[in-house]
Amino acid sequence: MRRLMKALKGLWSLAVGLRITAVELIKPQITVHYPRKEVDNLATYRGHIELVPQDEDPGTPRCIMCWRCVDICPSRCITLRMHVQGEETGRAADPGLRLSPDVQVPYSQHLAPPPDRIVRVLDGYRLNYSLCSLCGLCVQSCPVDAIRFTGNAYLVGTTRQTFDIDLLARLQQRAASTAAARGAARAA
Amino acid sequence: MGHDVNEKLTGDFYTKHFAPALSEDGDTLILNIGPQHPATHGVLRVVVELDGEYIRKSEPVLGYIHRMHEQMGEVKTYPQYLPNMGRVDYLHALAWNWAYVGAVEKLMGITVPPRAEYIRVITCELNRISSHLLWWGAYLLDLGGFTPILYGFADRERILDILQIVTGSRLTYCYFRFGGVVTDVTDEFIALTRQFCRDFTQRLPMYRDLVTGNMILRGRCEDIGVLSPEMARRYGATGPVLRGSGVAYDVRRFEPYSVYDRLAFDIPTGQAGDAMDRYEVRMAEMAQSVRIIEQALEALPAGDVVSPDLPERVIPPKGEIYFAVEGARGKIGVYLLSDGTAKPYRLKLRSPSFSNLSLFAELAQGTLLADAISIMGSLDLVIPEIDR
Amino acid sequence: MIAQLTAWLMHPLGHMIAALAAIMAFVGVNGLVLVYMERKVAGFIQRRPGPYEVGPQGLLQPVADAGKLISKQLATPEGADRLMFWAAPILSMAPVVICFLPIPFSPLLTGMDVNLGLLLILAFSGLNSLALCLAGWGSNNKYSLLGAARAVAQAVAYEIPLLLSVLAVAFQTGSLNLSVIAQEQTRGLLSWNVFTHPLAFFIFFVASVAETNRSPFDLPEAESELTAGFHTEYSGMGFGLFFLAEYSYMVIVCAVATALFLGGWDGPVLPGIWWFLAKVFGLIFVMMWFRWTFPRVRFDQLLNICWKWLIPLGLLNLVVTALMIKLVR
Amino acid sequence: MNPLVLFHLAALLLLGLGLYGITRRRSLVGMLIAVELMLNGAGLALVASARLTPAADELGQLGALLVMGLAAAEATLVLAIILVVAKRWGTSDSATISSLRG
Amino acid sequence: MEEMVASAAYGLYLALIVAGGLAAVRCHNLVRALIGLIMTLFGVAGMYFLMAAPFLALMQILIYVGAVSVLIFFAIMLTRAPGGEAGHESLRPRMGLRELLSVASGLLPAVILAGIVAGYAPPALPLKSEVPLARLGQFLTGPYVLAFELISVVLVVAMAGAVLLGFERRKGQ
Repeated sequence: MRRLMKALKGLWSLAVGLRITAVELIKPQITVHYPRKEVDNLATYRGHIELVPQDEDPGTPRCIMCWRCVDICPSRCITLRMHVQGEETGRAADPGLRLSPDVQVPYSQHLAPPPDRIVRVLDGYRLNYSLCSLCGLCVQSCPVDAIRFTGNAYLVGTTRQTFDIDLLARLQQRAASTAAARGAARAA
Repeated sequence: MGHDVNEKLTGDFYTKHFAPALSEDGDTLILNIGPQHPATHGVLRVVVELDGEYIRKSEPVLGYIHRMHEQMGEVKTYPQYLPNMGRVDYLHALAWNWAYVGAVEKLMGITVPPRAEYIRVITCELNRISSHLLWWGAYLLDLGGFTPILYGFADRERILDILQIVTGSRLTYCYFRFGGVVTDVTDEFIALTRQFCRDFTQRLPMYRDLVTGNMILRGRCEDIGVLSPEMARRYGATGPVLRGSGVAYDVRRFEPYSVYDRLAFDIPTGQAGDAMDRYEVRMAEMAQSVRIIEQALEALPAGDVVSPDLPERVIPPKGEIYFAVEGARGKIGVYLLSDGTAKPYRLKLRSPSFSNLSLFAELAQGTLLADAISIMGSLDLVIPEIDR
Repeated sequence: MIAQLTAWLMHPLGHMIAALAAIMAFVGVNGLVLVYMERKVAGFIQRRPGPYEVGPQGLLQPVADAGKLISKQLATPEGADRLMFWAAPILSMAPVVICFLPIPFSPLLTGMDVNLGLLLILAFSGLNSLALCLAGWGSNNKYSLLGAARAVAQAVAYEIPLLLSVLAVAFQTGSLNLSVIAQEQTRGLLSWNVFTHPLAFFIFFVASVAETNRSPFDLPEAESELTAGFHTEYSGMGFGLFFLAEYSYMVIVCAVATALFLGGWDGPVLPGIWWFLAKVFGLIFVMMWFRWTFPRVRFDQLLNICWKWLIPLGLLNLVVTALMIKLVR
Repeated sequence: MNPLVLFHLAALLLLGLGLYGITRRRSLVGMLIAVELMLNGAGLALVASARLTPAADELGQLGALLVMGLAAAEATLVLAIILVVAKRWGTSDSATISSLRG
Repeated sequence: MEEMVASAAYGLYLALIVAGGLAAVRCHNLVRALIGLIMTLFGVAGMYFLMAAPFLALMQILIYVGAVSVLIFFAIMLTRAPGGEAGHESLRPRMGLRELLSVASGLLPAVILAGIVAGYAPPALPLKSEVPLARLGQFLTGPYVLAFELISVVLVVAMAGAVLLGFERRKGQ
């Protein structure tokens, strides 16, 4: 008799389960159907990094070429090229490991480095996104807030080159296009 | 026309390991479960010797996704190692974050501002719920129930949304820093977390009705893989696996770190130590995590989220340190040996899944194949954590 | 011409050939419909849309799936017995057509009005377990072998309660002809056998879920234990045929359940065929609902349910039915 | 030709094949298969004799049915025996189990 | 027309029986032999159909194909010779004295009986109408009740015996 009761109770538990799935069956869907609709919470998403332009000049990055981002990056995905104004040849980033304790900076509390008397020019700033683990150490360690995250969640590509992003070119392109847009707006 | 499948074994070290048993009795079958198998949730391989469907002997084979996390700790500077911690156990990344950050803080004597401590508690517990929810769904998947994982994901997705607000990512968080956390929580975060806690408390009975009370699930879990407290101790099992056997050991209570000693929570335990007890413990733990989060939200003080007197460079003094936190799977320990340079001299990670997996061979002995799958599921293994 | 055609159709042989052709078409279309239905039911239960992209509301998804299956390479695993390996899916599919013959879709629409229709279905559906055996054995794969062993034990065990529950109804009607049994139940809702034999219906339905290897009794293909059980090694249409056979058997058992217990084509207003199909698809929906709700039982539990519950209950039901018939007469 | 003879010849064919198989097969399972062949021949002969001669029809049919029941019982028992034999001697080869020493 | 269809069907079934039977006794692979047996079973079932005994034909499929052959399949699966392959046996050496004896033992009774059958067969009656199932049932519970009960007893004993043997096997481990 006890076993019979137990079996009946078990059957009842199955019926309860069926009731729940039946209720869920008629509830509205909760998935976001991607190509037609996109999720709306990308504002806080942190995709790959980009360079921040100077306030007065949208075509020039804020970067002061202190190399901190290059040095802190755990996967060495940032490549920086620069030259000092007046010098003939540019200096490429040291291809070897730059993990000496003298140059690594954890994150700077936004302390500006000592003023530079020489003028440095940024020649190139590339991000190899396929190596990046989005840890955010570079953004934090930047003393002048020259790097920020993008909300770019939909980056796809078929070749590795797609993920080797020239951030400097990206910044200049964007500046040019906004300028053009502004010009067009003014003309209109 | 080779039908004697045993004879066809090419036989690597592990399968040959089983071969002597074959010669004395031709009735057994050696089966490789994995490295690619739906039930191992990752690249774990288990070699089992089957007598009919009964497991006579089994042995887990590790190393299929060894990524040298410990070695990487020795070639990277202290802050550079941070993103690794989100990838050892991707399901409870923040606990690993915490274990490593906490170890370095302890070694360097950095004090963490109280607001950061509370934020750590809130995010870590949210992460714990999301980890348990995923385990819940995956375990049901092991047992052949397809739908629960999607219900679990619906709730888990909300946690990921909430955690994305502060951490910016959805799975492999790299949020904790030496002396605090990266970003402060926003009002939106607090409101959403409160809302989630309320909703989730109401969702738990649905889980109970759909699955926990289900006769079929109880039949698959009860009296399966009974783990005695003595055996759990012998293998160094921790977390819900240990608590399911009735040992109320929780790092948050017995070696309190952060502000856990100021928060009230129960340590759910089981009695029999079977798969059902481990299951119930995890379900109860989710409710406890909600309780902790609610308290922490109430008590959240104002202030900095990163210690203001942080040294410019993270170079700990010579010395060694061990720091442990309670992860979703058990005790996560980080042992650091510093020689006073910018990189650790030695970094040892104690991962709970490794100890819990070592139970498997003994637990599975003599059980049915289906039970072994159930046992493996109830241990809640995260394979990358085993091969660190 | 038309007269000739009708005359040919009236001839039993012509009738049967026409019926076979119609059944083959039905089986094919039915496979597509059920694939779509299963995925939609799963989707809605899990609160997602299910197939959505191919065609309006994803209606062409099963066609795309079929196209994919057909165009795939048929790989034979190394060391497999080629003959058995490829005979198995065909052997699984072939009896399906015969099993459809005696099913009365409406008073007139029956492939072959045989006196022993029920026995015919039971006899030929038994071939399926043999096909699973061959598939498991011929694959030269341990998972397949385990799946085959499970399939056989399960099929043999659950055939008994299935027979017992069917016999109770056959006792009452005194016929094994499905049309006659369905005809008996057309005297109003209460004459449906499900009300006179609720226990038999329950046993029949549970046993048929097990016989068709559907969740929660889908042990032969338990993917979390045996990857895919007996059809682990099958690719392309080899797998497709097993798949089609599984869905066809679902229709067959549900149609038999409808004819035996749910009044067959009985229903108001609409023509009988629509009622019959509605009932069949209702039962199939319940099977799908089961699949997306329950976890899988363990093998010994599966056999315990059969030997300790269903068979004693079936025997009890049979004895009580026999007694009742004796008393009433 | 006389239909009765035709059916009987088919039955005899089965008997012959069964006898040939039982002497030629070495494994017990193979022998079981051969025995089933012979039993089938018997059933066929019974039914044919009953259906095509004035003999009682039911006799033949029920006789064949009983043969089938017998075959099922026999298969069950032989299966169990084969399992025991295979367990004890590690093979189902009839030659190796000729001794009764156990 | 009817006559022709019947002859063609007989030919088909006979071919099934012969091909299946040969496979059943000659295949090295036991599973293939089993498939041969199943073909034969189908052939015999077809002959029952031909003799207007559909009940028997269906029972033949239900019992033999659904139950007996599955049991045999189990036996094949469960008896694996150590070192050798399961479901595979080497037949006795070909064309030796034994082979000759085998053929003789198969042929001799068949030939003798065939002679008798062909020589002394009574003239075949035209096919009688199908026996209704109810009548078979009446016979089974009437004149043949003893046989019916006996076969049930045999079945029960066989099952009990099989279970006992199975238990003994477990104990032996």
